[in-house]
Amino acid sequence: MPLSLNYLTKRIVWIFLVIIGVVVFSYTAIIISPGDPAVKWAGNPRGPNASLAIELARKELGLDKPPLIQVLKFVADVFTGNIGLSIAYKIPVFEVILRRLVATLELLLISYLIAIPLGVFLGIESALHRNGKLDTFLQSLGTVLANTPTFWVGAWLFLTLILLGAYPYGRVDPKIATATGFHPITGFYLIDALVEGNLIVFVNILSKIISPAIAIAIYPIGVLVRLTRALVSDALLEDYIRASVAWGVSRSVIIWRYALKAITPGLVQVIGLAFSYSLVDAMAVEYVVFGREGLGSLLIDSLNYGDFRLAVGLIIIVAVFYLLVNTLTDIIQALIDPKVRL
Amino acid sequence: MVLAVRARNLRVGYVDEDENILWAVKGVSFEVNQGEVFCLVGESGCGKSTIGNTIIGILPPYAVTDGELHVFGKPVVRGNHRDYSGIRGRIVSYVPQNPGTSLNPYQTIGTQLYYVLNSVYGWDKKKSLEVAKKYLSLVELDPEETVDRYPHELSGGMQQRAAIAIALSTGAKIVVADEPTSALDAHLRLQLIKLLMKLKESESLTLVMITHDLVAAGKICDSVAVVYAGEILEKCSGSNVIVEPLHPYTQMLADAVPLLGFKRRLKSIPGEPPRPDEEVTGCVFAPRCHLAFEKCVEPPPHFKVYKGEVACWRYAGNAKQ
Amino acid sequence: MSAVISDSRKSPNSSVKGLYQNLTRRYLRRTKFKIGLVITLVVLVLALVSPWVVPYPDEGAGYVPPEASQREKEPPSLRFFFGTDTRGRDLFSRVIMGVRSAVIQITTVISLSLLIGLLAGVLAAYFKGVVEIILNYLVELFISIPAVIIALVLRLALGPGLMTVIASLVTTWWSWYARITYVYARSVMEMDYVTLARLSGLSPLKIMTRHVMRNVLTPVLVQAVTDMGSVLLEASTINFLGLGLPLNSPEWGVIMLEGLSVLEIAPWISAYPGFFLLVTALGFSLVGDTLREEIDPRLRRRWRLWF
Amino acid sequence: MPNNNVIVSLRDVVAGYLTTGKGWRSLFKHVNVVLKNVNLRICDGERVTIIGESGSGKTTLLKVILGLLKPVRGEVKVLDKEIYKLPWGERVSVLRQVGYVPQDPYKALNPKLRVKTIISEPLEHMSIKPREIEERVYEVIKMVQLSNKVLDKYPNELSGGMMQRVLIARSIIHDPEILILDEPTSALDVSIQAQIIELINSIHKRLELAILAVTHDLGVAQYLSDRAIILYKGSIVEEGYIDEVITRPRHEYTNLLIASYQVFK
Repeated sequence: MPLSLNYLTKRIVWIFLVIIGVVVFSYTAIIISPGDPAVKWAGNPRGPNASLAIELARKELGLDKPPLIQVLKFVADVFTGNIGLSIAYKIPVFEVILRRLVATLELLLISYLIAIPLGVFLGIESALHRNGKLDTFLQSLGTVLANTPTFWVGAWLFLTLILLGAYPYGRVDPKIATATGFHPITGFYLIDALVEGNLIVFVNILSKIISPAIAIAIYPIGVLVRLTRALVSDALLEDYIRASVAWGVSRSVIIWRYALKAITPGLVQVIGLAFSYSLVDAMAVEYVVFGREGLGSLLIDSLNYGDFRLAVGLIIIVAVFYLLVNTLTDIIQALIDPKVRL
Repeated sequence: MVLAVRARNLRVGYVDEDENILWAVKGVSFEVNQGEVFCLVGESGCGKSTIGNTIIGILPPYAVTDGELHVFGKPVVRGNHRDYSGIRGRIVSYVPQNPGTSLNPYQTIGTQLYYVLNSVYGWDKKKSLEVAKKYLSLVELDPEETVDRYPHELSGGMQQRAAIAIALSTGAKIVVADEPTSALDAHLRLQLIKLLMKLKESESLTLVMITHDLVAAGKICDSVAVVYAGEILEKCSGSNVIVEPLHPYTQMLADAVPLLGFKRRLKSIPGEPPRPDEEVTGCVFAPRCHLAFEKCVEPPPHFKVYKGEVACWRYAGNAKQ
Repeated sequence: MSAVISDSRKSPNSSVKGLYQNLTRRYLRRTKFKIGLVITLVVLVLALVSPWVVPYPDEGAGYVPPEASQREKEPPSLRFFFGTDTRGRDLFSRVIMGVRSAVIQITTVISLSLLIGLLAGVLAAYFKGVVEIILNYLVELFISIPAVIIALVLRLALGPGLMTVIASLVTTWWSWYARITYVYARSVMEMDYVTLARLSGLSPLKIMTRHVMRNVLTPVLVQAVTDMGSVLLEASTINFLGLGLPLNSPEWGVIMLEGLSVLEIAPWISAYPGFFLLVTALGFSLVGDTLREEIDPRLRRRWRLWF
Repeated sequence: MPNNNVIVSLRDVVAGYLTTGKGWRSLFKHVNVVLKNVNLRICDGERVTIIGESGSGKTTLLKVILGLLKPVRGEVKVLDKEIYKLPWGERVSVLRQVGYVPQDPYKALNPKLRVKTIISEPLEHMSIKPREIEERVYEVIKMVQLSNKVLDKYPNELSGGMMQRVLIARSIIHDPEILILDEPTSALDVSIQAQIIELINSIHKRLELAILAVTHDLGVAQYLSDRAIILYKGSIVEEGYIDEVITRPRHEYTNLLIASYQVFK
């Protein structure tokens, strides 16, 4: 499958345009929504130098200039990465977000490492015993899991950990971290711990990440069990499967070579969609329930401090995340399916 | 003369969601001798493909069977029990109707051949590739070129020939071809028929052809069975299915086919073939037959006539029972 | 997805009315549909009558009576079936009243998103060219911003309230339906009956309504029923994060948020609303699944592996 | 019998589709030419068939005649009006003189409409009183030998043959000058095929309209036309009376067509 230059350039230009659209959308959300934009942008400060902060915000937003210039200035600010300091954290908005994004991504990757193999395997087993007892059980389990609220399961897991006497808060136990001299570089604690060869901390981090990961994995497992079964059943109806059976190809080759490869493009597409959907689930569960530092904590801080800048930053970063995931799924799909020529 | 395929009152039906069975094949009996070109002719929906699929062994899972079917003496279908082990690929092989969708779009032709040969004979990649190249050149395809190509990179004609190469590579003795020419253009059709005939001789195959084209059947096949609404109305030799058709339906089919060169009045058959769910008593063709008389209310047996068999009461008199 | 689009050979029943005719004969035989239908009906009835059915209607709505302070966080008992919440209100009343706000949120979001999505999808598929590019751009833009994040911005700007939840959900869900409609409508445009209608001089509006919309409606509506579950889950996530309805309002997400702080001592406060949320979402998706199997003929075959 | 006023005329028509090239050429689009300077004239009351196999450009030619595909070069006239010079509104009023029966009946009938609505669609905006439309519908239904019961049915309740008849009824209800049929018999069985050929010829006699049928089957062409046009790879390689074309073919491709038909003789 040649990944033609043409597709890449078109895709990059398209992403660029969509990001501009996202930025313009968030800017208008500030301007149009009721209340003086400058006050909101300054995080409606009280106290002595409130008017000073509001004036600064007014200049930052360029409210005095004509609307078009305002928007262009804001877009330029976004692309140069400085839309002012976060009101809650007093450091540049994107810096705050990127450091937290890594924590949420780590959680998301772990939960999908659990969800994908489990979901796909159960889906295939369900398709192989189609309409048998196992199939009905797995499919109804899938439907239930796909409709279970993530934060509800998170709460139950959190409760059981508490009752078992564990201390499920945060990403790593500060006492153990300082004792063993653990200082993360990349932000992916698990990798940092491995790089430092610090096994005690690694185990501690793992024990803290497992329960939120399971809570988030519930949805993708449910979706994948049902989707894989549907895709496998469709694949087995294809003409070339009937022809291969007629030519004497063995059952295992047909299932684990032909059918599995045929369903991969469909699977990749849905996994991409679910992955982006789960980002929001992760944000809902990680801080409010498990108290882990991540995008979720930024959400709550932005709410409590009325930090518009952080909110806008979040919109942009999450939108970019979605676009990259979609592009990645398109490319993987094209790599697998020889017919697709990007 | 060993019988390649023998069917005794074979019935095949499909179960729909409300559990009632629609019988697509309502009891057919026929025999195919080894090395013969046997042809099932009939219009769409008459059940000829279902019979073909039953021989090959690719009936859909919601199918129900009855009666018997033997391949080289081995009972393949007995009542609703079907056992194709050792038959699929090794003994009976399949030339699909439209090649475009019958080749795995995600694997190259070479890999597909390897999987077939590996499953049937357990050969490794090297040996399979050798045999594959032999068969690809047999079907006039350049082996080096085709082996690493994906199906969608081949033209229609090349795809069909690749499918035939795969079908023959298992060394099957019986090849069932389901409308092999209908998806091709005129000149490709010509080449394909010649290729099939050549392979039949060189590989001493038994060929079971399924087609709706009465004229093609007459010309190519040694013996022909005319199928209508799930029953075989007539069995006769290929040469005189057009010239001297026995059953009124075959006669009308022959008249309805436009022949090049001379313009005769096209006689069309009134009405439509019965739908599978319609219960039919007596001769299935009676409602549309212009020669129907009072006897046709009962289902006619197969009368042996000097040139073949026919299920029509008009032959009751001079047929030997 | 396009396998469902109907050229006349494929669609099993030719009109939405046909769907109801065999409702009894084929559907009710399926346990999956029966469970889903029972849950959905109970939910709809409860949404209508909950204030009159519930033992403590005013507490359900959020009012904290003076005597409530003595009975805070009581376990479930005969007097309070689901126990009491952090402010001593009867949890059973609050959860049952929550059914109404759940149904309100789902119906408004789905109907608005469907309205915008159907129109945009059909227009884009019919007029092709620039309209098509603009729609694809807007769809990709709004699909990539999750409702929860928009809810944050709207919450900051508008403050808490139902409007925030509805607005943020509609901004993303309309683009989902626009995309599905666009895909179905595009395969309808390939059909000859559209070319024939254009050649007969029918106005674009008439072609869009009679040919395109009519064939697109059934699959999209069925998808909408299946999506009701996920819309409800997203809405309650927004409320659970405090971005939607104010505290004390009878909404499952809000109640679960309140119950979170006292999880160890009073787990039932978060347990019951979560369970109701699960069951309601499950009901809708069970019904949606059966409808979807009904209109996609390939899925109906009941069979086991055959080779 | 065919008087000399021309209904459809094409002069040096070149047509094709915009496609993107491979590799670096995919940055800009170019026209993939399908029809190479085609000249065609169909007179009133004449029966013409275009014989061509897949890839010969016969569908593109039909699209050009029906005003659906603007040719790159050349002039297309229907009833002496240059249709591609007219805006869509006027072009449609000209095309009202054309009856069109598409190839696949399953794709040409909207499954959500009853047969009655489908058939009466061409008359809808022709400011005709509903009672008159009703009358016209019954008239054409009788002409295509279908019972009135069919009018309330939905397309998926009809057989292949009946669907084709409904399409033919729809194409003649507005009394066109010419009836264009794309592969009228290819989706049908032999026995039904003969019925449709008979029907088309009877309509030709009764309404005295010109017939333009596109087919890949020489045999069908023999029964459906006086004049035949052989189309091969986008250009007309032979044209003439059907009997002459079959008995004394000039072009080598026509020989091949006849040979592959004869092989089964």
